[in-house]
Amino acid sequence: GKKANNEGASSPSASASPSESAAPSEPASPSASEPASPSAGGTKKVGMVTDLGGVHDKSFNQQAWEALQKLEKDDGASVKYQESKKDSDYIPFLSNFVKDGYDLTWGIGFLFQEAATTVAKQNPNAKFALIDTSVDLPNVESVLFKENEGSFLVGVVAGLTTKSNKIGFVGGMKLPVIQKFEAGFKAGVAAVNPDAKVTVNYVGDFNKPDLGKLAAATMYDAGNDIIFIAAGGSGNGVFTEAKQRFKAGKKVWVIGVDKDQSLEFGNDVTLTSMMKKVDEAVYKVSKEVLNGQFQGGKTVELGLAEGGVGLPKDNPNVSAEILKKVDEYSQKIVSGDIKVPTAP
Amino acid sequence: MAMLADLINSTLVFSAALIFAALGGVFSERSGVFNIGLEGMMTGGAFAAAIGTYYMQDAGGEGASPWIGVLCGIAAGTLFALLHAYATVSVKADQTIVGVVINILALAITLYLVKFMFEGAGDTPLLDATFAKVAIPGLADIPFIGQALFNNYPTTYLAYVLVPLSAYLLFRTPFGLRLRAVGEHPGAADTVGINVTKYRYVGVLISGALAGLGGATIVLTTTSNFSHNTISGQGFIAIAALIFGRWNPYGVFGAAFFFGLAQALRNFITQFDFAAHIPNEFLYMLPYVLTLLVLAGVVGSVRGPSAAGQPYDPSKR
Amino acid sequence: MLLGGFDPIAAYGALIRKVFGTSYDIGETMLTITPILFTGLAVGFAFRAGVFNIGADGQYIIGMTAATFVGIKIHLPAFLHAPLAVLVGMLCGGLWGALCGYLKAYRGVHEVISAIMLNWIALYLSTFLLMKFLVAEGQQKTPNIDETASLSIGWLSKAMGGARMDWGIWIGLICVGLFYILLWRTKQGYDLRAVGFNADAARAAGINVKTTFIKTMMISGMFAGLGGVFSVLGVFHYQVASGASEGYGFDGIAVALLGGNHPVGILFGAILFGVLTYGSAGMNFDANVPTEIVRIVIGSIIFFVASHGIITKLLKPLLNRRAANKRKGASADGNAG
Amino acid sequence: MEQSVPVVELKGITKRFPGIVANDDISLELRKGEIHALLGENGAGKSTLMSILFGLYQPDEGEIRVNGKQVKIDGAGKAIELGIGMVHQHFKLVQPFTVAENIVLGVEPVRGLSIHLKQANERVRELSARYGLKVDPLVKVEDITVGMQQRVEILKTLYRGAEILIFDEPTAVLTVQEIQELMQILRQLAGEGKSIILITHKLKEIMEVSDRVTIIRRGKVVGSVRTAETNESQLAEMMVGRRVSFQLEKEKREPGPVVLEVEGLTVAGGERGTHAVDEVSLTIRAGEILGLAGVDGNGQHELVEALTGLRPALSGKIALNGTDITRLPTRARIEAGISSIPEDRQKHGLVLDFTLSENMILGTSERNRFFPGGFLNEKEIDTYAKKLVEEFDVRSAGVQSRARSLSGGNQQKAIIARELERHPQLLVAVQPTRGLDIGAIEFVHERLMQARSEGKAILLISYELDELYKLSDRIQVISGGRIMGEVNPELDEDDDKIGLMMAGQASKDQGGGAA
Ligand SMILES: Nc1ncnc2c1ncn2[C@@H]1O[C@H](COP(=O)(O)OP(=O)(O)OP(=O)(O)O)[C@@H](O)[C@H]1O
Ligand SMILES: Nc1ncnc2c1ncn2[C@@H]1O[C@H](COP(=O)(O)OP(=O)(O)OP(=O)(O)O)[C@@H](O)[C@H]1O
Ligand SMILES: [Mg+2]
Ligand SMILES: [Mg+2]
Repeated sequence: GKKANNEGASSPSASASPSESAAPSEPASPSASEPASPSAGGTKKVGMVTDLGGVHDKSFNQQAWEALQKLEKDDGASVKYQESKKDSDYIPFLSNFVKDGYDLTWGIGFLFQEAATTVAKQNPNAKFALIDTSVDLPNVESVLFKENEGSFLVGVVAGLTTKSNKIGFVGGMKLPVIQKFEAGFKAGVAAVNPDAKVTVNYVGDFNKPDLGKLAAATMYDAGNDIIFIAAGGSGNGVFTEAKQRFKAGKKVWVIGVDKDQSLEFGNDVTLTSMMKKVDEAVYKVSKEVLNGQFQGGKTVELGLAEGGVGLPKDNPNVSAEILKKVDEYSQKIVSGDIKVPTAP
Repeated sequence: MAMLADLINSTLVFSAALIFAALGGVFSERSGVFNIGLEGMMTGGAFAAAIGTYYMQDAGGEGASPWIGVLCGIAAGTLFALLHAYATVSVKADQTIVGVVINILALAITLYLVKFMFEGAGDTPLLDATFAKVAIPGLADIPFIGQALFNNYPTTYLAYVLVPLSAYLLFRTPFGLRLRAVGEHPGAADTVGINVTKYRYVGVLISGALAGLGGATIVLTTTSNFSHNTISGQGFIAIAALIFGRWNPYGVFGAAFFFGLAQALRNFITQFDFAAHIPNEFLYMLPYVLTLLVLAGVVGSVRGPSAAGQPYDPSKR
Repeated sequence: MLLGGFDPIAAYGALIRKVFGTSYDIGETMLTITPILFTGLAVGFAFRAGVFNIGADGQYIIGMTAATFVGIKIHLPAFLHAPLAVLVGMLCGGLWGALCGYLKAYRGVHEVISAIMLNWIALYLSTFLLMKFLVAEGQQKTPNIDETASLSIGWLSKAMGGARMDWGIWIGLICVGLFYILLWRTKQGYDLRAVGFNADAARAAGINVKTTFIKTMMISGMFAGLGGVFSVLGVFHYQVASGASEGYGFDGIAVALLGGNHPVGILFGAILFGVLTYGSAGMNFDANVPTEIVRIVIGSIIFFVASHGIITKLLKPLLNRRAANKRKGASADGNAG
Repeated sequence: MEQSVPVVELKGITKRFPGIVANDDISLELRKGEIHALLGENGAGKSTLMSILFGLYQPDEGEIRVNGKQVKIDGAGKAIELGIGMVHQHFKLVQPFTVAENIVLGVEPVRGLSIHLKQANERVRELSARYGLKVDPLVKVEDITVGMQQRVEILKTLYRGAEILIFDEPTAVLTVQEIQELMQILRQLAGEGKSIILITHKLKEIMEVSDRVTIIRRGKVVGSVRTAETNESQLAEMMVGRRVSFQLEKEKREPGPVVLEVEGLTVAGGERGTHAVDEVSLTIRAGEILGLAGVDGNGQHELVEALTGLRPALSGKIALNGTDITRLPTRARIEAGISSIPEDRQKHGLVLDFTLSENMILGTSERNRFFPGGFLNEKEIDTYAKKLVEEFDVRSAGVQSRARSLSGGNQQKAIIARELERHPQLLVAVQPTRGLDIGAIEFVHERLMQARSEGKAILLISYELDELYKLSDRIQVISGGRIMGEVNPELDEDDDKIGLMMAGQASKDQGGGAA
């Protein structure tokens, strides 16, 4: 049937999963079989609850989990996740970790706001951290990103790369978080190429590659040569369409999102990506907890200045010239000379 | 004009999977067995197609691998159909329940296997060896029509073939006559010596094969991998197309095309500036509202095969 | 389970512990049961009149959205506010169902198609309305409903170790009774069942088959709508503008069929479904069993319940003899003619 | 008829259904070229026995020999192979298929991979010409009359080259003419050396056409006699186990005031743009039975549906006791006093999955009595149902048993009980004795006469002239949706005039074929 997706979509690729789906079958997870033990003296335990996207969402849930795995490997912490399958799972799942004596529990995604507030109030001695949403309680640390700033930079790349002066933006759903991407991107394009026209298509679903593909086909057919996606699983369809056009000898570009998507989709069609470094944030905050430096009650906002968003290190498809421009604009944003809009 | 050709072209990509699955439904329901499980059979097909293609391309069979994938998809769909047929035909279980069960099982089993095979990953790796669009020499050069109809995926061409073939099978051959007789009046078929059980099995198995093909089509032309959301509702839309198309292959083609067109249209509209003033949700609703309006306004009531939904029990009068 | 390489004893132990371990878990299990109980009742009720309501999903969403609107936009004292929100949500869910019934009765649109279409339309309509009228700039969910519209039961939550308790499950139980009374104890129910069994005969007996379809779908939609209502008023207190539904309508089909479209059966179906679903989180957390396994188990259970023929087939000779003995003396002389 | 080898021998056939022994040690011989009648009450086990011979059921005990060889008939396919054909009591035709498609189903002529439709049509035409079974191979079965469907069934068996033919109540739904034709055909078939088993409740037919009769009562053979050596009343007695009166007292009485008045009623639904009911006018008075004769498919269904409110009138007027009811819905007409006994009792008369009790209040006009305040009063309903069941001798395992479990005769009695108990002004009875055995028919006829005596107006539609003559005060003939004329059953006992009226139109109507 239709898929459950009452989710925050606090990230572009917030691919929601159906209630029937996605759960960890991670026999490899070493913590799994260990009995619950209070962490007083021994190993520290860090848990995370995903939103409906699940831990393999190729987006922030996955990034967060990768960060925790690194924490396990590098710092010897014991880590574990649980995947939500519906909105009402957030509270019991957060509670599971609290009851199991975890030192820190992550809630990944916009929609954890209510749940985290409730559980954090019920358990003032437990520690929580959140991605993409903020809760003002002494035992909660919140991490937000300035997606509009990173999107501005890829907008610059697109504006300077386009030959047809037609650029597309494919969003998952028309939600404020995704509109932050759109706004930043449009501003970036306009800054370097006022003649270029950005066509916007929200496909209405983070989970429908077929709709993404159809949207991409329509845009490319209409002469757009670059598409920036912020559409979760639907974005796969955009990549598929682009790759097939590439194979048929037509040059079109996609700008990826969240991670360096060229790693997955290759360099044939991936122009660059708008990265959102959830992994770094999760690692950093978790590490602080291990070291006893938890900053409860604080909300950090990660933008270009903090290195929370930006382009990948390597951009083989972007010319040095353009990259130089990107740097210039980056500095202007960091310095505050340019204020990037958050809504289109 | 070129725009229109592009529009039709995209529509056909989108519709192909629907056509296959709905055609499958035609065979099953014409034989007297409801198939709410099309969604699940598509899921099974999509999964197997992804896996088959993946291992084939790993083994170096780049060129042939999507076709291997197609075959795997068909096989997987058929396998789920076998379960359906056994329960509904042999054991005479409620056809709707079994369909719902197939949907639940297919998704759970495939996801479980994906995680099992790819160390906990939520989806299969991306495939390199998917189908590419092929222009049919000669035909593709016809102005307008060429771009609209003959510059598409092999699966789309397969749909062109399967629709008339199905119609031929159903309406021109002894097989079709018997299959339809079994779906309309199994008692009548039985008394002229037609094996009702056999024909129902065949009907359901064909539906599974075609639904599996539909699932494979989505993977190999659209998503390039399998994940939990590869099939998300297409099976149900196929059921709608099946009814809309009045259990007739050509009707099904028309219905699936209509639905694809409505989807393509909504994307098409976003190319124009006025689209910015239409709330997005209204665009999303467009295909569904259009379908409903057409059904309510034009099509009127439809009647399916009389015996569909009822297990055949010769001793029951 | 064994096939999957998991220790079934540990897994089921974890499941049981999870569901019945603490009062908190019992409470949360009840919460899991609630929505599928409502959609199960919705589907089952319509089935009784011969209508396949595959649209409980959409009716659920519409009910939820309507309740959210009343909860946020209208301000009233608690004794009026919550009931009004419930009523409006229920009615809107019902009307959405009735629309499907109307299309079937008067426009000849097959209910399965119209319901599938209406599910999507409900989803997008709801998103549109929420985004346009309720959701603040930069947000994706609505503000909370007024405290006066809340149907959470605070003291019970405390008693249940902080589990979210609300009126939903209790109203659900009342609906189980209502379902029974409506169908088997009232005039309307009589008409409805007559239509479900034999619409031709019902028509010949002067029952208005068309309005019966509409009434049936109205009531069915009301059940589904209530599910949505309690998810807002009882559990979340806000609604999220989302791109897909929770799929409760489809689980409702399974629950209804599992329960043989009988209210008590549906109740047990929902409990089984809910226990397995909530418990699967426990299996997952404690015994590391993937939740897919639980879906496979649920599917298999329904399969075997539906295919009791498999068992009958094996026991046929025995059963036949017993049936013959039982019926001996009964003067039923078959259905000649 | 000289003694020849039996083509079929049934020996000691026993078949049990849960709770009932349908066939109890039945033995029977069918000789070559013979027409062998099988007689028995409803539920005696005739159809069951034939289903066993045709391979649809397996006997629990006993053996079957065909042409002297013991055989195991494990399916219809096997029966067909052995040259057995069966025309079933309930037709086994695929409605949306054409006549030819139905006939060739399972043994289709092919050209390449396709069905050779032309050849199929040709063969059907040939066969139909040879046996005088007139059918149009190209029309759909759902568009033809019951009589024609019967011919299709017969052609189906002949097409398969059957040498042994089983006819299960073939005449229950036929008109006089059609029955005459069928008898003719049976004789022709027997003359060609085919062996025939004929099941019928009509003793006249047995006497007319059969060579031998076997009588079954409660699953057992009670006797087998040569037709030439018996008579109707002896047969009836053997069958029922008591004397049956064929005479019905029709007391003379003056009809009362007009109850039903139909004026220029026109109803849509005919083939090719014609009207199914065309400017029909008729009146029925209190205490009067108006018989409506006619070949099936000449507008009777539509007329009844228009009277009961199931089908709208295009024009014209229907008045009940002087009140115009033309636009009223069914419900209101029931309230106004119209009851009806539908032709298809299982489709329109009963909800088979309801209990007998529930069925007894179907369409009741006393809703407030059974549903006080909208709630169902089970006790009241059961009491009511029990009373009716007793009064009308409806045999069942109790009022809580499902209608489905009743025999056809008892189902019919239940409907009659319900409809008469409503004390209607007008009773519309369509084929009220279709498929019933003599005992049951006797009962129904008595009840109808009693209703008449109580001053009810009755419209009786039947395809059986005997029945019409026996019961009606006046008989009108309908053909092509028009009333052709009227006969007085008292004065005018000759079938010819009425036959002409039925056929005069019918010859114009390609479908009827009763010329
Ligand atoms: N006696 C009856 N038998 C069958 N159906 C009926 C009967 N009376 C009403 N109905 C049907 O029942 C449904 C409910 O009708 P409604 O609620 O208006 O009845 P009502 O006016 O309450 O009945 P009453 O007049 O007996 O109180 C309608 O479909 C109507 O056609
Ligand atoms: N499939 C069945 N299951 C249970 N009982 C059956 C079945 N078929 C027939 N019977 C019962 O067996 C008995 C004989 O039925 P059968 O149909 O042979 O009677 P019949 O002589 O043909 O009657 P009629 O004149 O009404 O056609 C009846 O009591 C009937 O109810
Ligand atoms: Mg019988
Ligand atoms: Mg019989």
